[in-house]
Amino acid sequence: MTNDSEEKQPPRPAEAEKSAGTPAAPSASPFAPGGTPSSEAPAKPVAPSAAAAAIPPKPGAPAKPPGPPPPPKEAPPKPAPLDNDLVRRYKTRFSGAIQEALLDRRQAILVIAADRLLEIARYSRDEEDFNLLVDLTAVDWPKREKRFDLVLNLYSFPKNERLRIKALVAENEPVPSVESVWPTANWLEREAFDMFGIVFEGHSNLKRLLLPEEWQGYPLRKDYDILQQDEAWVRENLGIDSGQ
Amino acid sequence: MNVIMPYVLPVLFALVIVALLPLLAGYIVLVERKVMADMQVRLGPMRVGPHGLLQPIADAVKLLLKEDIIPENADRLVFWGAPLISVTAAMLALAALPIGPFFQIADLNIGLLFILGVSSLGIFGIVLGGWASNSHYSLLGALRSAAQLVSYETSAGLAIVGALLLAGTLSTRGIVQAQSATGWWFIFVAPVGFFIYLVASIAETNRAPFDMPEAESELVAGYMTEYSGFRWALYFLAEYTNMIVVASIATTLFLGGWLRPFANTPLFNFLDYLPPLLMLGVAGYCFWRAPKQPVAVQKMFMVAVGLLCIALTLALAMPLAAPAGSLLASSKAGIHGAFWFLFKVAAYIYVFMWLRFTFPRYRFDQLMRLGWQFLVPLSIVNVMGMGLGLALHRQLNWPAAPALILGIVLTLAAGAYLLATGEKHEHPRVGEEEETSVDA
Amino acid sequence: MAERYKTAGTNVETTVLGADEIILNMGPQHPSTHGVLRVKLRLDGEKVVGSECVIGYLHRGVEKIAEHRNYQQFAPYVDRMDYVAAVSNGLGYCEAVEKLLGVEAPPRARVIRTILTELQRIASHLFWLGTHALDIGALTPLFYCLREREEILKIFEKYCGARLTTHAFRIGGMQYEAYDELEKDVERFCKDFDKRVDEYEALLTENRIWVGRTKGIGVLTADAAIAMGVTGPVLRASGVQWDIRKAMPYAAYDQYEFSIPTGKSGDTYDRYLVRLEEMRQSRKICLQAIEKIPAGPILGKVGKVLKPPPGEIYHSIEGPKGELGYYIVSDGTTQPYRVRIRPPSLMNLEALDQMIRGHLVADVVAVIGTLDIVLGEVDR
Amino acid sequence: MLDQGVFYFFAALAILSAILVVTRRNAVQSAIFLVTALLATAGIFLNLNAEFLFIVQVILYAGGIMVLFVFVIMLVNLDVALHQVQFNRQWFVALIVSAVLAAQVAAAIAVSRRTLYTVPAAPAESLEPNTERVAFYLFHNYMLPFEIASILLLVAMVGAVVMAKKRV
Repeated sequence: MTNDSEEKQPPRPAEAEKSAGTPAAPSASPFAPGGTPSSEAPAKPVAPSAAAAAIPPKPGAPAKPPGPPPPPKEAPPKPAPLDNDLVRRYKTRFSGAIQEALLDRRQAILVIAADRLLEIARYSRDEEDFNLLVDLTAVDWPKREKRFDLVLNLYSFPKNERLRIKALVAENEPVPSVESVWPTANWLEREAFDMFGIVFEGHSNLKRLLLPEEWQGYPLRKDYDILQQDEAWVRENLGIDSGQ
Repeated sequence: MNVIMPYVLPVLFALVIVALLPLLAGYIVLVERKVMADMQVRLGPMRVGPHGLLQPIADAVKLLLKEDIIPENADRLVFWGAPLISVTAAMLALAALPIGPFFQIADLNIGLLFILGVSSLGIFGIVLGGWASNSHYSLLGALRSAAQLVSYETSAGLAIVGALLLAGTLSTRGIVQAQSATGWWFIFVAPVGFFIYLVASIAETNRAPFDMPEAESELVAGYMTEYSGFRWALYFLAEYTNMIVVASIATTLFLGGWLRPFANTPLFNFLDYLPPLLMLGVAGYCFWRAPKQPVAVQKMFMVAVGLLCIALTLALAMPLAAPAGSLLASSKAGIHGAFWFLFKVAAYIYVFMWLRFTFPRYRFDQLMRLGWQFLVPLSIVNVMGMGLGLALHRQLNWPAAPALILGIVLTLAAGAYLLATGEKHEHPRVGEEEETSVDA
Repeated sequence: MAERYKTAGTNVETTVLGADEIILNMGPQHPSTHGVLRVKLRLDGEKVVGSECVIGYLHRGVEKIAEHRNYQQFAPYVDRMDYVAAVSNGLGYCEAVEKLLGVEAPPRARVIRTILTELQRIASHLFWLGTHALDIGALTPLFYCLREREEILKIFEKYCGARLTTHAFRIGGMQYEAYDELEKDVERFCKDFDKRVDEYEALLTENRIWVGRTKGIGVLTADAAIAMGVTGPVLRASGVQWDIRKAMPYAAYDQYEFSIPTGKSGDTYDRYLVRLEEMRQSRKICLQAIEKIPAGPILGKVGKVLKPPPGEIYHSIEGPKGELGYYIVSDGTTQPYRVRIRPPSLMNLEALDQMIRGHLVADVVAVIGTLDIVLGEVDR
Repeated sequence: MLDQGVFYFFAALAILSAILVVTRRNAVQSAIFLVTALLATAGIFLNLNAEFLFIVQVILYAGGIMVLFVFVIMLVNLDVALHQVQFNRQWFVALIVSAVLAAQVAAAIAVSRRTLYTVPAAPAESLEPNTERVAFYLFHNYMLPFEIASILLLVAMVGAVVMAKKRV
């Protein structure tokens, strides 16, 4: 796919991951057999935006630390700015809050301001039909000023498309909980709290999900070191200085 | 001397029963596991002894050697005594059962009531054991068990009444003699009663699909959760003894007790040769398989089992071969009667196992609903139907067949009606419950 | 007495009877919590008025491990999440990394992947059916199910040498060529399998007790299911006809014809029927796939050292339990910067509380069974 | 001889258990001894060849009613009851009542002394099965009282059900 991605990208709709089968369609007709290797073969243009791929990829989105130079293959996938109907709708509705719209490997990403997360979430569910919160998680970029990406993966049954909403969150900065919008966020936010220490405001029961209550630190942060905890345990229980 | 003499034989019988029962229970467990394995496309126990034949012994030794744990906050006295109550009650019930026309400890004129009453005392073992263990699972299991036993005893008792009306006596021996006199086993005369008793007896012995008290997927092991080792084994023994007891009651009441099938028809006398031939067949199989066993001990054991079967064959065949009128020939009724009785009990227990491996488990409220809303009304109707049939037959001199069939048909109609109305109320539970929970 | 019960590890708030609640602790060592799930039930009598799941007993920090392994090294770890359906886990991960790299597996590899994944779905559903039936008290279906599952595991074993944690796929395709009789084995399995499913149905579907135990139990409406993020057969049983294999086809699913079974009422019985039908559909896919396995290479052009360009990808597949998603962030090095796994079991389990309220303790067991959770995946 | 031995055994057992019932502080243990007392009484019935009475005693009292007793005792909060003031402060009243009762029994025995010992005991073997006798009297001679008692029990049962039901 590496070789043909360049020529295929322009006509392709901005929101990738699309297929003909709407969720309600009963056993859809067999798709064209193996001719096109890409999985989104019978894509239907919902929000065509020829401009999307025409714009040259911006090097280094702010979310990414400067990586090594891309491998010398032809045109590796890269995040690119995105501008289509969906993004425009979001932008008109939440003018200042949409900081960036990206297309990475044919997946739409909206970077938003964390303090307006709840509003945007509610709008996404009610007006844009993103009724399934597939996943909520975080990524830690310790060198950044706002170190966490809070990532919400949304899915819309009526439109059969995905959207990723990202909010940049600083350490100790409270984020509005989206539990009231998608109840499933209850555990997901607990897990994010458990693993990253992101505090969700308005969460009904914010406590650790997977780790024991008395756990110290937040394991999925990049600066977390199991040795600290291990040594503390060894000191306390075995009375010697180091276990490692 | 005269004071003691009448007690010698019963005490001897009692000793035999008490001594053999644990062994028997162990082998029922083995058979159960083998039957289960067969139904579930596996082999079952194969390691201890040839085809796992010594497994019960190994299990017994294991249980005896296990640590006997008494939970810290348990009521020690009650915890200690509860299994004993269970097992005593179960064994006591065997006293009135006629295993063949001669082998019976006591022929009480209230025989059947005695069995019912004494075996119902077994509840105490369960309830007290569950309470004394001081664990929620045990307590819930015990309460469920008690509620279940009390409920199903009602319908079991009423089901028995139907057959008692036919027999006109409570003496177990008298019941079998009544069946012998008419030539009809009561299962054919009172099929509905038999069906009710079958269901109720499964529930009473806490067997699947009614094994609520020990539903292992819900309550771990019910009232036995905290028991271990020998005490646990006692509960187990009580459970299997109870199985034997209910199977014996059913056999006595409905399946003609020690009577051979078609006992009154000389045409079928060849059936007398069936028991020895069956035993001979088993013996032959043992001898045939013996050389194929991998270990010398197992070979010897297999041969021993074969020899035992040969001995049984002889015991069963001798009365047949002996000249009429001799002492040996007169023992035929006793020996063959015992064979047929045990055979029927085994068949009944096999049905238990079969059901257990086929059906899922009832939920507790469903079980109670089945008991109180279906079985109890049906058994009451059954008693009335039987009474009607008998009244028509005995008072108005109708021929027996149409009178009894009329009674049965009416009972079945009532049963169908109960089923139909029960279906309607089957599923409203969730909505109802939510309503009340809002209230509370 | 209240004092006595406290010491026994459970907690009676006032008395046992009456309007007062008991806290009943189920698990983590309970025979039917499918591993190490612990549910704290608040009971009124035997009726559940609330519950709280305590999870994490099997947490191994898979996501953290991923950050210290390179892309290939991490692949075997995902097999250990949903250990009942390791092949599906592997497929999701490999495809996600392939997308991140911008490569695609060759057609032959994709067809074989489809076959193995569908077999894995059948195996997973079989295991579910067996244990679910066992929870409800039917002992025998378990062994029938394990018998068929064994056939599938034998195919896996013949293919890659492992039965459970197979690591069957590689990033970019597969490492091993299909063995010679793969088609024949799959065909033989499929030929018998239809009758076998009928056998399970004969044991359960019409059984009054089974129907009584499952109908109307643990009802999840479509809206509630979506709100709780429930996916997979549980969602479909609630009437939402959504299957990633159809909605966003991956591997070779776009080439095959199959239907998506859905339920109506979203109760335990519907979930049972949906999964049974899914097994039949998977069999259908397998039969179509073995008809024509394209020739060609099995491994795409990926280097020995994988250095995906910076960026991120979310890729999900329809696992046996629901949407199994991988969100991978690359910083351009050989090690993933962050791997987030979206475990379907976790979200499905989250709906448990809602589903068991107002039911009895016995139903809790049935509902846990019907959710088809694997704690290895819930806890990761 | 043997009969007498058995009688004294059961009588002693019954009295001992009865004493233990009122002296045990643990309600469950009291219940257990009450069961023992009832069973011992049943044993005396059996000794008198009143088999039907014996089994009714076992089924109804020991097997039925006492199970319910134990059931309820297990469910209520015993620890609270243990610390509550018991009724045994009224021992004086109890003493008077039992003295009166004892006097009554003594008087009854004294009055019927003559008849009590002159009626010869029927040989056990020649008695007809007393189940039939009981049935005959219940459904023949005492039909009306029996039915009245039945209806009374039915009313009590319905009342209990109505009272136990939370909402109608």
